[in-house]
Amino acid sequence: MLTHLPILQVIVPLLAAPLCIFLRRPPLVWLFTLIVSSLAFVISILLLQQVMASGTIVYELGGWDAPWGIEYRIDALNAFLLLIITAISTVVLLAAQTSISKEIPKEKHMLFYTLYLLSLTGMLGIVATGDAFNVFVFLEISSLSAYALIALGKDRRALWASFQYLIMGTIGATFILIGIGLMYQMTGTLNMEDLSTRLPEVAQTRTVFVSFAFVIVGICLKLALFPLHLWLPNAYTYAPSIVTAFFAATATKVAIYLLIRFSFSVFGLSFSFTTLPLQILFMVLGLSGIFVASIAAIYQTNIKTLFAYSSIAQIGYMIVGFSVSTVTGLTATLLHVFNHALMKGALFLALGAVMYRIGSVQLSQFQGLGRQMPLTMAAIVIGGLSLIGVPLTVGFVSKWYLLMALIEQGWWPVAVLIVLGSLLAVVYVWRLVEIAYFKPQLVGKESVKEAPLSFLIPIWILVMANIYFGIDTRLSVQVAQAAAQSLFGVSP
Amino acid sequence: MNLSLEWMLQLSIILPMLATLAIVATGRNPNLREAVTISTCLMLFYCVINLYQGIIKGEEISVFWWELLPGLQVSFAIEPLGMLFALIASFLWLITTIYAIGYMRNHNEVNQTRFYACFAIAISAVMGIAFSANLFTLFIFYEVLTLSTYPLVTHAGTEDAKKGGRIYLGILLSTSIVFLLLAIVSTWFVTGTLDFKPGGVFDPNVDKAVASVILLLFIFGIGKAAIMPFHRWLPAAMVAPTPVSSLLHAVAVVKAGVFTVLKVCVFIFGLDLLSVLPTTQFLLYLAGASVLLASIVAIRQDNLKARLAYSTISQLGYVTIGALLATSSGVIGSSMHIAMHAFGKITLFFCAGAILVAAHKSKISEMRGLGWQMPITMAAFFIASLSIIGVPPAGGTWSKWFLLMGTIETEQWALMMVLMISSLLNIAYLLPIPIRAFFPNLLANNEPGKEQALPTFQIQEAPLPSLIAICVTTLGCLILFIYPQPLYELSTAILEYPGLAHGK
Amino acid sequence: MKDLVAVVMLAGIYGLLSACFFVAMDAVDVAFTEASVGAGISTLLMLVAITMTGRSEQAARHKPALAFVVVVITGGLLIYGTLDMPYFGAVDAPIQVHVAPRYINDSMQEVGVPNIVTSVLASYRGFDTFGEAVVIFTAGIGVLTLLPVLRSRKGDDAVESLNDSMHEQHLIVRIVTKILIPLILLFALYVQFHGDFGPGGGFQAGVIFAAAIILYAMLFGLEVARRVINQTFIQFAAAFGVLLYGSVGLVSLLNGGNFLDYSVLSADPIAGQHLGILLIELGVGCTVTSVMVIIFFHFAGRKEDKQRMKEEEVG
Amino acid sequence: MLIGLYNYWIVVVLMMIGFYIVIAHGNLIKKIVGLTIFQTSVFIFYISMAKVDGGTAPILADGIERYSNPLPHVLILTAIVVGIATTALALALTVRIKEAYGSIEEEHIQEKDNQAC
Repeated sequence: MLTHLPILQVIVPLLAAPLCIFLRRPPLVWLFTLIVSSLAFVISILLLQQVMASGTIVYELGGWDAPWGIEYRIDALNAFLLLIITAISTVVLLAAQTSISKEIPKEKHMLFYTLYLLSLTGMLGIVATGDAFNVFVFLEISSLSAYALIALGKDRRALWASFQYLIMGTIGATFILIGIGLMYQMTGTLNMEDLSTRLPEVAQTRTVFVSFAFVIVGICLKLALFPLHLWLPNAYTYAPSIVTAFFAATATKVAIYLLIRFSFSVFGLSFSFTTLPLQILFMVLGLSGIFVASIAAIYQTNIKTLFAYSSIAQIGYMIVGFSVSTVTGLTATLLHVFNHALMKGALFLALGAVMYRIGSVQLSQFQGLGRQMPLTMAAIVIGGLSLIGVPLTVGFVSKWYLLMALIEQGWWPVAVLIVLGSLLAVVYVWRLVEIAYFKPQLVGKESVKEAPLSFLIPIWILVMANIYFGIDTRLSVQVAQAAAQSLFGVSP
Repeated sequence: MNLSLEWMLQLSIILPMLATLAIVATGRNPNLREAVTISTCLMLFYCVINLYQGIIKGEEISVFWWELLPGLQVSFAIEPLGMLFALIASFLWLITTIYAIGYMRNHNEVNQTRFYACFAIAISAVMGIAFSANLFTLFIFYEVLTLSTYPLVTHAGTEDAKKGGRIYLGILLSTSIVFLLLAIVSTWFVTGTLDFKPGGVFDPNVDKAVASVILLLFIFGIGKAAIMPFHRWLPAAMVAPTPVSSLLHAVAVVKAGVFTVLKVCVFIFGLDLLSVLPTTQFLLYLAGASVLLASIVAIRQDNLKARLAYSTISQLGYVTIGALLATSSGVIGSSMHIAMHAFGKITLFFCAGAILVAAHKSKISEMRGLGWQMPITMAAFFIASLSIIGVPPAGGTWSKWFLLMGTIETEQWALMMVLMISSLLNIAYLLPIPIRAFFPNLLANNEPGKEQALPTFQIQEAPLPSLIAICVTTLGCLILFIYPQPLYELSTAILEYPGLAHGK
Repeated sequence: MKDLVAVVMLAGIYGLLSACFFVAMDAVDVAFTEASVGAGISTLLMLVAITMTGRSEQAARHKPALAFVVVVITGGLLIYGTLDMPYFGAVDAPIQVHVAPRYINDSMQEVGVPNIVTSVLASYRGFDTFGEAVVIFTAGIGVLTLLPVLRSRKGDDAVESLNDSMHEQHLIVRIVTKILIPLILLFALYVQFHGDFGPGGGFQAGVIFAAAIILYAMLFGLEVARRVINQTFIQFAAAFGVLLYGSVGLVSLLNGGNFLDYSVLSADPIAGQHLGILLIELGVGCTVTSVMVIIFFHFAGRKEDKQRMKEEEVG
Repeated sequence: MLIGLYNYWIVVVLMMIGFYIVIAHGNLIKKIVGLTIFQTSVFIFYISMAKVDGGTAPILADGIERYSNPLPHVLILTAIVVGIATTALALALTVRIKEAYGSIEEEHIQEKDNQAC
């Protein structure tokens, strides 16, 4: 069975989704989903071990060899992403039943879990596959389920946010489809590995240039890279808390993965970064994303929106690391992908707990919460510190690598801008901390209890991970470095 | 107890952390909570004393905890400068805790558990800074110190306190993240190591321009040293309760700042390199300006704590100057001044707090005649002022002496003038306070009829624990004048530390 | 154009025209699908949606300038990209010489199905088609969550009479339809199982099958149709289709092959391929039919439920 | 060259018409229609690149040597399904938006959101 791990990774949650329909009873479905997700997590761990031990795993679907059939190709990069996605999904699910009991009507619970699993499947499928068109199919699975999940939010604005996301997402997917079509037309193949060997022959044609542009723009729409980020804040704000926690920690990461995969593996480093002014372009977009989004975050009164903007800013960091296009830069990006998943998972889950107790995440509602929900608020503080990049949290590790990468290249001004950007994080995190700890509770507001254990356990698992991986960085750094090196063709 | 010195070293950092938990756990019972605090203080002080004796015997004590990233280690090692700092901090923590018990209870402060808990974390961070074996470890504890003292600054929870806290955190965190982190990353990048090494880690042939820029980044990045223009946080932080101001802003935080400056100058750059860098001169003048300007501003302050705060800024300038002079007497002067100023300033702050608790006064103009109401406090204030000014019979004399020697050795005449003038200014802003307090009419005789307004005084001193604390530190000031030997030995040992013999 | 019905009809015509174009381009399977989807189902769904959202556009918000610039840039880029493309119909274009020849030359030996599109769809790239089935399943679940059935406070009996009176007028149409529906169902089955040899397959058959049911529902009233086709059952059917597809893959996995490797399903690889393709086409057909029915029922049902609730409030 | 590529250009124009409708129009139904047109045009693009001069439909029969490329057909079959799935979901959302906001005009919806804030 071990040889089938790559496909099981995707198939297990996929087949579990329709089974949910048969189970019907919500607690049962929740348990089932949780088990399936943990199973996927175990599979991803095994995969990562295999990859680190013996290199890339190739799995031919239907028994047809590569350019004719579809193949799954798992290297360190994929395995790393698979691990992040399944881990976050499992931890977030721990809190799901409690959280949605207040946010989603009971008769929809079963459908919620089905969609959740489908969304998970979609993301895993995107990451695992080695076929360009297969990416599109699974992208749509994850997107369609995402639209439906976001629209489950209580507020009517969730519907509008979901619709906006749908339009932007579909345009993005269609752009990717056009790009893949052009690529296919010039090479006659859809397999990524095959593409990477055949593309250099035609690299100088205008068609390949345009196909690259379309794929990248399409991915950036999904990625919510500034200035294509407009759909994200609303979508994250009005979606049910669990959905926000899950997506904020994983969805944009998958898009980053695609960006890396297409520009490094498929088109190849020399094409992506020498033919086009991509380096400068992404650097500028990443930096402006950091600043615009962080400043926007400072002015938000809804905490979910605040952290949604912060997500856009954090994407900026990843893009800056990506644009450096060195092993260190890419390591920084991958580390930040991992670390940001931990931070945002913890933060949005904690907000979910606040939502569960108070029913709102407006800034003013946080008054005095530091005393009433000490554990939840402590989690938010630690998550926030990690976001700022304080030592001993994961945020510091990725920031350190990013700075190293920039200084290696001698890009001092950018390094300075990066640290200035993290100051903005101090501002928006501190607004929240001040209100939560140093403002007395609102008069006449009934007191609130600490969040239930079903919330606290997953939140603190993530918080502990934030600290643990900020101190013991061996695992994350080793894997990220291996992935980055394999993309650059350096043997580790 | 038969603990090895390595254990002692780790204990001195871990103990206060553990104490935090114990404090939170016993938060419901104030007596128990304070017993925990005091006993931790004692244990900590015991550890530090043991370590001191170890150092005197010439033992090498170092501990390695873990490696965060390849090459980035969290590890500790003791050298004389850190030992000096740790001694002062652990001793004064004990004293301050005693003082705080009196102060906090009499002042009916809220959230006392949070106060003691954060206090303990802060002291643990200070120990970490003092014993850190490399820049990276130092940076971690530096940030921990900043964050743990934030709740102390905003303790009162009022608008003012929050505003102060915002400035405090804003300046300290931003300088450390922007400048200090960059400086550390670039040091790492240029030299490939962050360890504190006697004589510095930079190659003697390093590009002077790069090293200069890194030095600038360091000096500005260490916002806790309160070099102008990054001094605003210090007056802002004075909204904190007095024990906080006294320990943290006269001892722990600001001293952590200048301590880091010294460490960086001696062990990262090395005195030889430092003296040839072009930016050193500029930074010297900046520190000099900081000394003078802060003194002038201090004269204009009516709030006692604000005046003391500006005085601190000016005194910190002395230490920075000493470090940047890059001579042995400069370094000796600086390290001694860390100690002398700590004792002097903490006494002054204790007095200010005592006045606030006992007489509910915080403005200098209101303190006329107070000397007869609180004779012990005001006497202590007087002695401590002498120490700050640097005249016998107080400890400050010695450190100022060495600093002046340093300026003369390097022929920095302008700086020598700065130090002299500043001492005069010290007299101008410190001495009038006790004088007014004891002789209310002496300075106010142009306002006839005012003396009638003064009520007849009854002796109403500060609470007993506070008073004890004041007496101990005042005595400290005096003893350090008569018997500065251990301090001097430690300070000179900094430069004799293995491999540093070539520093002039 | 303010009248949305006209807009939707035009879009449908566009779909139909493109289907004709696909025939001209030799893509018969695609034409079949586009005709049933682009011109059929999607137009139908849009019309149902319009009955609920209002027929005419209310205000014309136009920011043509910005949109125009974006569109011109994108279009210009694409035109620029076409300049280096192989010419239309070129025999030696990369896509004709690289991967495709194996499909054309060897699929008969390897899969044993004359319709190359079917063999590629179901076997070579069977996983894509699995993904496709999951996409449509996802859409079904999505519509279920978005448009849940609204429960009426009154009993169903009152509604029934209402429905009967509404539909009695269309007597001729009803009789014609009654004859037509079995034919349509038969045709759907033909398409389903003939996909190996001619154009057609699970998806097209599913759409046609669903069309028959939708036709029934339109003429005999939703309530009647809902009673004929149980809601829970149809959801199960949708899930069952995906599961069937997946279990074919799992069985091949257990038989020692890779996922979706039909050759190991039977002793003879070609027979195995045939069996596998048959089963997965069945799975796709099952899912597509049920999801289409679910989508239609929930759209139309939403409308009727709303109307009924309004009437109850008035009454 | 004109003869060789003109049909791609027409496809591009069609795509851009659809794309324009999506981004320029405020009515949600029109947006969805635009999206459909956009996607259908992409399908046309794929199908036209599969065409081979003198080829026939890719169904194996005796006596025929040249077939059109079947792979794009397969891809587009999948893409059509994805398209209808998206349309269905979008329409469902539109219906809900109409119920919640009473309008399907982007302008009105945003106005109402801003009022609520």
